[in-house]
Amino acid sequence: MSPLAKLLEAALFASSRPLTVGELLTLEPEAGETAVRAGLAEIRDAYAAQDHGVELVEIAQGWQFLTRREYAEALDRAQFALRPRRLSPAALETLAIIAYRQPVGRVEVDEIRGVDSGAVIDKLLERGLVDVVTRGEGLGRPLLYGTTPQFLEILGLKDLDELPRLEELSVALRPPAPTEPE
Amino acid sequence: MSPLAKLLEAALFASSRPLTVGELLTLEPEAGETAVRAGLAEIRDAYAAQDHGVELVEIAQGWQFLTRREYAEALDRAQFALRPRRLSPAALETLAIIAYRQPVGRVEVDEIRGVDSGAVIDKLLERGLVDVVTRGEGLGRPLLYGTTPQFLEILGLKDLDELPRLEELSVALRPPAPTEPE
Amino acid sequence: MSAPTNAVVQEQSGFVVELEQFSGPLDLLLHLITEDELDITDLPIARIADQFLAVINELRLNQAADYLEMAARLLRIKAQLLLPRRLGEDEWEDPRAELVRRLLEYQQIRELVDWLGHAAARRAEQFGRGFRPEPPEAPPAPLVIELNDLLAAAERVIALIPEPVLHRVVPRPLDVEGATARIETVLATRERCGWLDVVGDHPTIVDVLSAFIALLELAKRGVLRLSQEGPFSPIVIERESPREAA
Repeated sequence: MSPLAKLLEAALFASSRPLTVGELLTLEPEAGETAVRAGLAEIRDAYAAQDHGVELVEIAQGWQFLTRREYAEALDRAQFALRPRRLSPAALETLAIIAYRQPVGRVEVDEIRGVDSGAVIDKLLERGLVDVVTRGEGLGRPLLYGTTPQFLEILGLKDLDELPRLEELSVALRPPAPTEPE
Repeated sequence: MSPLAKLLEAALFASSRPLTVGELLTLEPEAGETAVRAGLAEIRDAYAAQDHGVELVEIAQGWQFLTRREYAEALDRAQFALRPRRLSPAALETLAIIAYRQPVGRVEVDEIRGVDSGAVIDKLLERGLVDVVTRGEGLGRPLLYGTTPQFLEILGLKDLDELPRLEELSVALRPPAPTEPE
Repeated sequence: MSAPTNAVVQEQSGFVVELEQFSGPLDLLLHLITEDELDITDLPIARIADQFLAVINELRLNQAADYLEMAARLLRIKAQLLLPRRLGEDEWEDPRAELVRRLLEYQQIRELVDWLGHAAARRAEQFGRGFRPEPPEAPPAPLVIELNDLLAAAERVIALIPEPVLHRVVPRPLDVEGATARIETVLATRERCGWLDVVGDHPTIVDVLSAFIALLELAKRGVLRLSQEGPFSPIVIERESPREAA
């Protein structure tokens, strides 16, 4: 592997979260973004070709080494690694709404779910899956929430564009804007 | 690499500590210790021969992947260069209130923001951006906060007078001059 | 996510609002609808309302405000549908419309939840690097604050401050009498009711205050009794002494 690729490999190996191209660039700023991208491709291909137990994956707007899927069960059984906690249905519901409506306020989430979502949102904040991104207009200027890179990370998504488009869903829904006032 | 070596590689990568041969054996008990040792040697040699940025090292009676020594410096440097931290909107709002209204108590900050600001103020204290400057009059002699020299330094300001005067600053953000009683 | 076998989750202080099957009243409704293969856009409200009430009684959800509110909504729609419609009334708006819209929207969310749950499960088949080297004694990451960001924050804060800075007395008296009459009307037909029943759908602050004072006054007079399950839980308004059948 090229010297730059080896340096990138070391950095990616040392990190327990995805690193963006921008972050990797700080390792050797004069290398330039193109070279970093080429280095990443070089590593990915080398690991694929040499048939390894880990692979380099593009995720959460960055890159990360992950173990290959086929070892999931064996690693799970051996418990050397920590499995992330599962999300409750309520948490997933709230995340789905925040992901699609961001930036969105708590009242809107409550309305769509039909239940109070304050406690769930607090938990998602605590886990770093959503964050306050701005404040809305109107009375009290409510806090508006959006998803974080960690959200992409736990779902294994490259970016938000990988979420299914609403038109692709089997439930057709008119865009939320032009409904009658409530 | 052999299937066993790939499984060992995945386990060593995902584990948060060095793994002993005995522990690795639990991944596939029927493989036998000799095969596990052979697998470990296979991984070590593969990483050495193909010229990687990481190496498999025998350490503390176990085995662990470590980045190569020659990258230590670059990685250390990147460690803090990786994520220049930014303040959350909530922290910025709180900081703005304290900057323009200092010395100011927590209750007052809460009132202006309409939410509990205790945790945010604690973080600002931790980061050295604000500090307790005095105690207020009245019940419980509340702690009053103000900004620190570090706050000025990060913003590149000589002193607080260099903070832009917002002509439209409304009464609540102006120094508590003789406003009319509510 | 896999089959709904999760243990009971206690989401709110004291209340078990999320049973293993349902994450809320909309979820329950949707469940009833799909179970009976009903057409969402042409809901048989009377039937659904009865089933909904039966289920929340059975699952003891009948103390959770969210479910109660939905039950009340269903009954109201049922009642509205029973009202005679005048002929030639083109502008008639189906009272079910809003509920149907919400159900469709919620159904869409459930579909996304399935997708997200599946994606999370797939991601969980892969493990990231477990070893985290102790960060060397490096200085903490540099903090970046742009003056513009600070000013933008200041502006947001300014906008938070309520409009009229000077206190002005608004010559709008509370309508305690009106509120009292309203409460009495509600309690004439029902043994107990909730806060929302006495303030109406879109109460102004004056409505809320009026109703509140009226409630306290009526409670003092011994006409009704107020109770609350716990802090911040819905206020229950009950007739003090059950009258002879009216």
